[in-house]
Amino acid sequence: MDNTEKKTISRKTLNKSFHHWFYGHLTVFSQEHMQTFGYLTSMLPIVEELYDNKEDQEKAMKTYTAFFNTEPQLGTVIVGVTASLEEARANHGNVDDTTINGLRAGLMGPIAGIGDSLVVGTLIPVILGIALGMSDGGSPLGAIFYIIVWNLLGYFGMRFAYFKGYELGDKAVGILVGAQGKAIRRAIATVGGMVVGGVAATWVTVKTSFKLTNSSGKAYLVLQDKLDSVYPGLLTALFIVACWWLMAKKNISPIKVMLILVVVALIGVLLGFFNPGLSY
Amino acid sequence: MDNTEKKTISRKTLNKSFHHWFYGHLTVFSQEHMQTFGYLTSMLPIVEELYDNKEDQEKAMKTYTAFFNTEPQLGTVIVGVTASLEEARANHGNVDDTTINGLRAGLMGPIAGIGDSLVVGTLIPVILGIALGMSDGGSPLGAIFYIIVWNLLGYFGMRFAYFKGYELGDKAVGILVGAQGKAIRRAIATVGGMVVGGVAATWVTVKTSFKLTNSSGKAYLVLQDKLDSVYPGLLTALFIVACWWLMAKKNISPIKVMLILVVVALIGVLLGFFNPGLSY
Amino acid sequence: MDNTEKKTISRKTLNKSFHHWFYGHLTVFSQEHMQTFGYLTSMLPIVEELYDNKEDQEKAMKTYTAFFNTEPQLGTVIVGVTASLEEARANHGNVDDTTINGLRAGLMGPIAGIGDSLVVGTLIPVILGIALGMSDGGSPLGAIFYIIVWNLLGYFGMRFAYFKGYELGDKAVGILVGAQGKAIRRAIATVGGMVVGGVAATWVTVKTSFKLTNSSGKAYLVLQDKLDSVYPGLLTALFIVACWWLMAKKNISPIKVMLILVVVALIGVLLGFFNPGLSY
Amino acid sequence: MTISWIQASILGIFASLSSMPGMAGSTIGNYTLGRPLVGGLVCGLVLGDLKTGIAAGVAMQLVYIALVTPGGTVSADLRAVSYIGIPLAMVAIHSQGLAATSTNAADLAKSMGTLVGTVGTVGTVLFYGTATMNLVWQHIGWRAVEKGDFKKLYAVDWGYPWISHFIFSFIPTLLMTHFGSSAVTALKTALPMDGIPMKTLFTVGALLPCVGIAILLKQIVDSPLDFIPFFVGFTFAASLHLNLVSVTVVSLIFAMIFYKLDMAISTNRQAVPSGTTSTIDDDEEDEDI
Amino acid sequence: MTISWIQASILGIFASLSSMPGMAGSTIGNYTLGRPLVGGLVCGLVLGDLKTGIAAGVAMQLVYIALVTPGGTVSADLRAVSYIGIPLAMVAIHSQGLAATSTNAADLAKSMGTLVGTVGTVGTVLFYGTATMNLVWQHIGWRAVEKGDFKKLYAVDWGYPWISHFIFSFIPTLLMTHFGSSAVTALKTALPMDGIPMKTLFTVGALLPCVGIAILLKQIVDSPLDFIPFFVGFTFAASLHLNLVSVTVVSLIFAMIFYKLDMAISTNRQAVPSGTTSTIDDDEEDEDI
Amino acid sequence: MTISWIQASILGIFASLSSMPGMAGSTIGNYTLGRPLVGGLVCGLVLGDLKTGIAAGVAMQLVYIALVTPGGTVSADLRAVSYIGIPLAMVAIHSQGLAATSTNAADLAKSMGTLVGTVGTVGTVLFYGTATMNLVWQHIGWRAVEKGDFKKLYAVDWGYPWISHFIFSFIPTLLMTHFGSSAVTALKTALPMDGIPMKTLFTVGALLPCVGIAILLKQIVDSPLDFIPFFVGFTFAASLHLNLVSVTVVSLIFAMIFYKLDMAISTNRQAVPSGTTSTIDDDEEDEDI
Ligand SMILES: OC[C@H]1O[C@H](O)[C@@H](O)[C@@H](O)[C@@H]1O
Ligand SMILES: OC[C@H]1O[C@H](O)[C@@H](O)[C@@H](O)[C@@H]1O
Ligand SMILES: OC[C@H]1O[C@H](O)[C@@H](O)[C@@H](O)[C@@H]1O
Repeated sequence: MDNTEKKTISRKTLNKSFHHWFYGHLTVFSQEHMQTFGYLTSMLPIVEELYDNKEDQEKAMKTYTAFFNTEPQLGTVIVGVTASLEEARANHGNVDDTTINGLRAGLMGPIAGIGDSLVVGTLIPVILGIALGMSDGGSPLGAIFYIIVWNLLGYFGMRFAYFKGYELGDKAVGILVGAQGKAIRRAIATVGGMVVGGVAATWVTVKTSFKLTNSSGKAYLVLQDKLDSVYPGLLTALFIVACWWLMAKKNISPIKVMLILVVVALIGVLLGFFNPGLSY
Repeated sequence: MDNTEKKTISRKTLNKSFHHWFYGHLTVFSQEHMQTFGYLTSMLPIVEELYDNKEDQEKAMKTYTAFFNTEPQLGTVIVGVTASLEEARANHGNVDDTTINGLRAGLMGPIAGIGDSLVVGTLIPVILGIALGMSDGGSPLGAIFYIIVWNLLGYFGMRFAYFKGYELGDKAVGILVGAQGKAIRRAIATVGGMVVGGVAATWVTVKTSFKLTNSSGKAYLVLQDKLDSVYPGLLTALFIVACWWLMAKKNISPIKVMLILVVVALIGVLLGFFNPGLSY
Repeated sequence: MDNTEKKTISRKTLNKSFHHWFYGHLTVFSQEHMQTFGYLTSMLPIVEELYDNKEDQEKAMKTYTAFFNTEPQLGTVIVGVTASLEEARANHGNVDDTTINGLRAGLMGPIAGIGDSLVVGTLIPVILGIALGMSDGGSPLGAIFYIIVWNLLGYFGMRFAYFKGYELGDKAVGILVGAQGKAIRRAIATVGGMVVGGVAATWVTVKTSFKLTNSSGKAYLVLQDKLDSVYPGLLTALFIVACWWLMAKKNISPIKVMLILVVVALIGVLLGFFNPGLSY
Repeated sequence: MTISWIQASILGIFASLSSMPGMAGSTIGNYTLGRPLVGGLVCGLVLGDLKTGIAAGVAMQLVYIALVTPGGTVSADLRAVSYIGIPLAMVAIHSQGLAATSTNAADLAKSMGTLVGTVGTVGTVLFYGTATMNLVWQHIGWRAVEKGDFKKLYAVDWGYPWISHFIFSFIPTLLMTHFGSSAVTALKTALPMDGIPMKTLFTVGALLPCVGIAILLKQIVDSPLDFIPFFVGFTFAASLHLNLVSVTVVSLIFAMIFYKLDMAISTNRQAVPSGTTSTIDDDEEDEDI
Repeated sequence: MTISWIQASILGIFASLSSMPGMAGSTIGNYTLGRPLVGGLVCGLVLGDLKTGIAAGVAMQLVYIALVTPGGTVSADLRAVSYIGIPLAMVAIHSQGLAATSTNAADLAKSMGTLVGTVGTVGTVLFYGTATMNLVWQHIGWRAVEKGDFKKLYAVDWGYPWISHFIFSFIPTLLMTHFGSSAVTALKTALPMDGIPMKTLFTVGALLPCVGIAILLKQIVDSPLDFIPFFVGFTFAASLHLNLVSVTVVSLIFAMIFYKLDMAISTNRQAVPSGTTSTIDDDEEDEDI
Repeated sequence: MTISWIQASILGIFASLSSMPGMAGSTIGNYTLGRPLVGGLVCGLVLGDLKTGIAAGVAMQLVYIALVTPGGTVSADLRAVSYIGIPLAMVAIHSQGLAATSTNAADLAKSMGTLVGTVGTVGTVLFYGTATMNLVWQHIGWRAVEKGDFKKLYAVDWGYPWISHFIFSFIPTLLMTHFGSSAVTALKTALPMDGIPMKTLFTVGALLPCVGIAILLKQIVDSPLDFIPFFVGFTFAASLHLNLVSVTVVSLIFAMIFYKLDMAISTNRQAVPSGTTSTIDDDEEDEDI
């Protein structure tokens, strides 16, 4: 194999692989093999191009039957990296199953974490936050704005991740996992933290309707105003921290936390602490 | 002494010692022996428990007759530390007078500085600042809020400091005085500086009444507005920096600075620069 | 020469040199020898004092015929430094032409950059920005304020730079060019960047007049409002970045960029995107 | 307002496309069509009342603004929110004769969304149903892989799951939207707006986003120090009314600082000989994100 | 409004409890009962006019918001401010017939507080009196320590100082509040509000807090760079109207940055061989707080 | 309003003093007298209508707020803006009968300034004219240096350039301001305010400052990261309406952080043995300003 010409995956095939991933990463999701089949369909064109005989193809495809799951948008970089590793294996073979799967397994966790909080938890809420403002009053503008901006970012961002991953190969891994990667993650977490704080303050509103009124009906204590004069949004912040505490420190599942909120809401309504103040 | 059982101060005695400090640290204050007697009454239960014979007790108590003064709230940690050192001395005796008093003398200065600026100069003004807003218009709410919040923080904070000091012993010293301690102090000074700035801007207001009016009586130059358009609160800031400069750079005592302000106020009033604008 | 008394430039001569620079640095500017003659007139009194015989004077003056150009205010420090170097040369002579001119050439670039962005691009716009607010409505106050504040800062700042440069000699260079100098420049660039951002947002306003109106003439989409709800000043920011991009990345000269803006303005006006909305 | 079989079918198709896992890929599907804001646009177009659709979509989007589904843990499935909840909310708004963009309409929409999407757990049931049925197709897939019949993978990944969705997205959406309007009216009679149940429901609607934000926080916060950026961002928005883009811009300078700090510390650590001191280790702890 | 002997006695007891050094411990005493805001509450309850009491307390608290007494250096003793100044201010407000919460009432309160508490230096005289008399009890204490009679320490620390306070807190408060009302009225006639003395007094009242803040600054500021956080905080509050809690929250992220910076530098310094360069020393200088 | 020969001469002298290179030194000349704000004051005094002068000066100052001329690259020369543009603008405002401080007057002023100062490139022509003519005096200077006749340098630096300015500053200002008023009136007829050319001109006036800011940015921005402080400052001013002094104050704390960071990194680098790692090099890149 050493003497043969160096094999390279054609641009066309890379494109195909990318689009298979772009479209199919989650379509046949199950709790057992989340994105494995999406990965398989994405690698298939590459494997078919790199290996001529059926046997090699089967051996190669076998590699990608291992469980896979990550955040799909950012995770595209992993597919790109394995494309390049598969190419390397086809050429001189000192890349093996274990290497590729170790790398896949090692990256999918961190990238799921980064992607879920950065892409889904930060980027999308920010664009949505802007769009909501534009759709106030029933205008379709915000929705259209969101569709365009997000899909352009999503498509070209994933494309970039795929081809960057292919280009850099496992060097991409070094960047994502080394000291610089850690620093980058810290930077992103900082942006994420602040933006999530902004999202919370902008779009989440927990308010109490508790008031003390004097005999003539004038309110001399409006609790919500007092709380806001201590720290604007105090009640909202407290509820969020309480939910976080239940989930992170008491290991209570989100669903149970929601049920707790139902109970809290009921009690609050009965005590006159909460009152949405609605009527048909 | 090596073979005897290890002595430990009982929880009850520690509690007693803590409360003696909590209550009595300043009651018999004089300029000569500021908090020394508070310290003595605080160590007494511990000494009585650890040593059976009078002679040992007297020797131990002697240690704490050295001058002591620090910021009382944060300083509680020192009492806790010496409780633990006294225990160690009772057990194997390689802790001596000099060690304990060196540590007390070394810590009381920095902790006075940190405590005065952090607890008294930052924490209390912040709680007061909030409370003031709540008592605007003559409502008792703010005062009650302050009483509750400050005393809970004060009592449980001091308790925490005492028992943490007892637990860590001289390791607590390392934390407070080493590189990390320095970094912590820097962090606290940053918060302190910004909050003091906030307190100054929120609650201190120096205003000039100087105006130029045209023949028809309309003011065409309101100096205060012009100054605020340069930098909101400029005059207040200038007065504060001037006071700081007199005290820090010219070594003028606060009382003398106040007298200077009286003179400044008088001249300002005469020149029409200041005018509180009041009447019965 | 070793045995003679140490020569020092008299205070009077330094003052003369400083004022020659203060006044004459740019008066006979040409594109060929920008500030060279200003430098020569500034060094002349010093050279005349330090050297008695004509020949030495000529030799010394020769040094300063090399091209010179920097930001004049901050650049004063260089003149001060060379004054001190000239003095050193007059005393023991192990400072030579090459040293002095290397230093001049090495410093004039960075100091031009720092000075242009810090003094002309940051300090002056800030003072002007404040002054503009004070002159709103046709009051001469702002202009007078600017004249006084800027000239005091300019004159005494340059004086300070000159004498500091003279005092420190080439040590001043170390400060300006070493690791600390780099850190200082970074700090200044940070202030510069933020203030320029502030200047841009405060005093530059690009607005679109684009609207969609329904049949009854009510505007249901005011583009400018929508853009501002995305990010206040978005259009202004975009135009600035576009200009930066044309100049920095496409190497288009400012004049050409201005011409491009004329075209953009024309097209914008024709399309109804821009409309200054004026009439006699 | 009624929802015809044809309208209900179109909604069913969108539900299939936009679910988690959906037939349009997550970018276009769940993250675009699935967002209630876009769902409101679609429902508005399908039901012929754009304004009410958008208004209902905006209201519900607020509840699910920060929805993340880490590792397939779905706390609320958006197909039900967007393509069952929104249409029914629109019907309810119409049947109450409320103005599309009034606060009451928005609150009604939120409560419907809450009712259908979360409290009713319709969405999560549908999600687990779909995912479970996909096990069948994956089984077919494994057999194909074993046999080396790779081409079959395309059918497995792109084709068969439509069957799961026919059952768990299309049919439920079809039936619930078509027959839902009478249910909505019934609800009105059963639960008056000023009664305890509806008040509670509305209050829950306001509290629920806290869980979404808290889930996000769980990912970001490891040590108490990590709360600081969150609260700084919160303060910027709550006290200074900075909008989200502005918050993002300001956050960048802090991100840059922490990036450089981490780089400085890590370079530094390389320089320190192996026997590191305890100080460094202390520091390490709160450094991991 | 008059102040009866009984009312005056209660105020005297509170003055004893709340002074620096006071009989209630600094947490409950000086830092709680001594703060004019709380003093206003107490005086309001004792004199039977809560609203005026609180309003006067708020006004005076503003003047002493940042009062620290480092190392027993007392620039203004709060017992006199809170339990002599506030009651007399209340009397003055009443005798002038001013509305409790009007600006004029607040200004009058401040001027009274300034008059009694600081300019009159009543408070500081009382403070030094108490502390000096305590020397007597401490002397008794030392003798007991020498004799090993430790139990006596409790009497020294908790009992005898009441005598100092009877003389320097209780009696002055009793007399000054009881007889003060006529003095207050006399003052009114002697010094009209629009005369130079009162104008000056009021202006001094506004300027005095600058000294308090400056004392704090003295503790924080060592190098000119340390002014930066102060002015940033000032700007946040003055230009952006952030309240104090919000300023505190924002300050935390800077505190975190400087903490990490210092840790990075110190770890770094450990790594540098003993012959440190001048650069490091330069840096050191402005690093010490 | 007309401009007499005497008035025009005074303006001509100020033009000579305030140009880049001007006869008053850059501090007093270009950076003081040359700024349109000060120019407005001068023109107002000379033409006897201070208010209109200042108003026109403010308007034009806005356009040239961030003007820097790095390395003699003059994008707009202020002598023409301040001492030709402003007087003509004042004439125009008068001839239109506009109120001095109205928006229309300001816009008219800006458009005149744009017309005369930049679009007309009058100023830059004058600048290059002056600088080129100065070559003659410099030539004289070089000969004097060669001959050792150093005293002559004073004449070269301080005296002869007045000739350049007589030709390129005084004469043009004299003629253009004196004869300009009729031109201004003619302009009015030729180009109606609501026509495309004037609309474009006004729009250009609003866009031009972008170039000034961009020139500044070019000096500050080396890597994309350097945009961050700019946008943070922009956000503070645009979203929070902080004024420039406040922005400067806030920027100081970031400056301090970056200073300390750079010092930490550089000390650190000294500690690292010569064979630096790639990480450091990466970092280096975006560190250079
Ligand atoms: O957490 C990683 C990833 O897990 C699953 O694939 C889905 O829940 C995705 O939405 C998520 O991004
Ligand atoms: O400065 C430390 C300490 O000194 C004295 O004990 C008192 O003035 C206290 O209020 C202060 O906290
Ligand atoms: O750039 C340095 C310097 O160059 C020339 O001398 C002039 O354009 C000055 O305005 C500028 O400051």
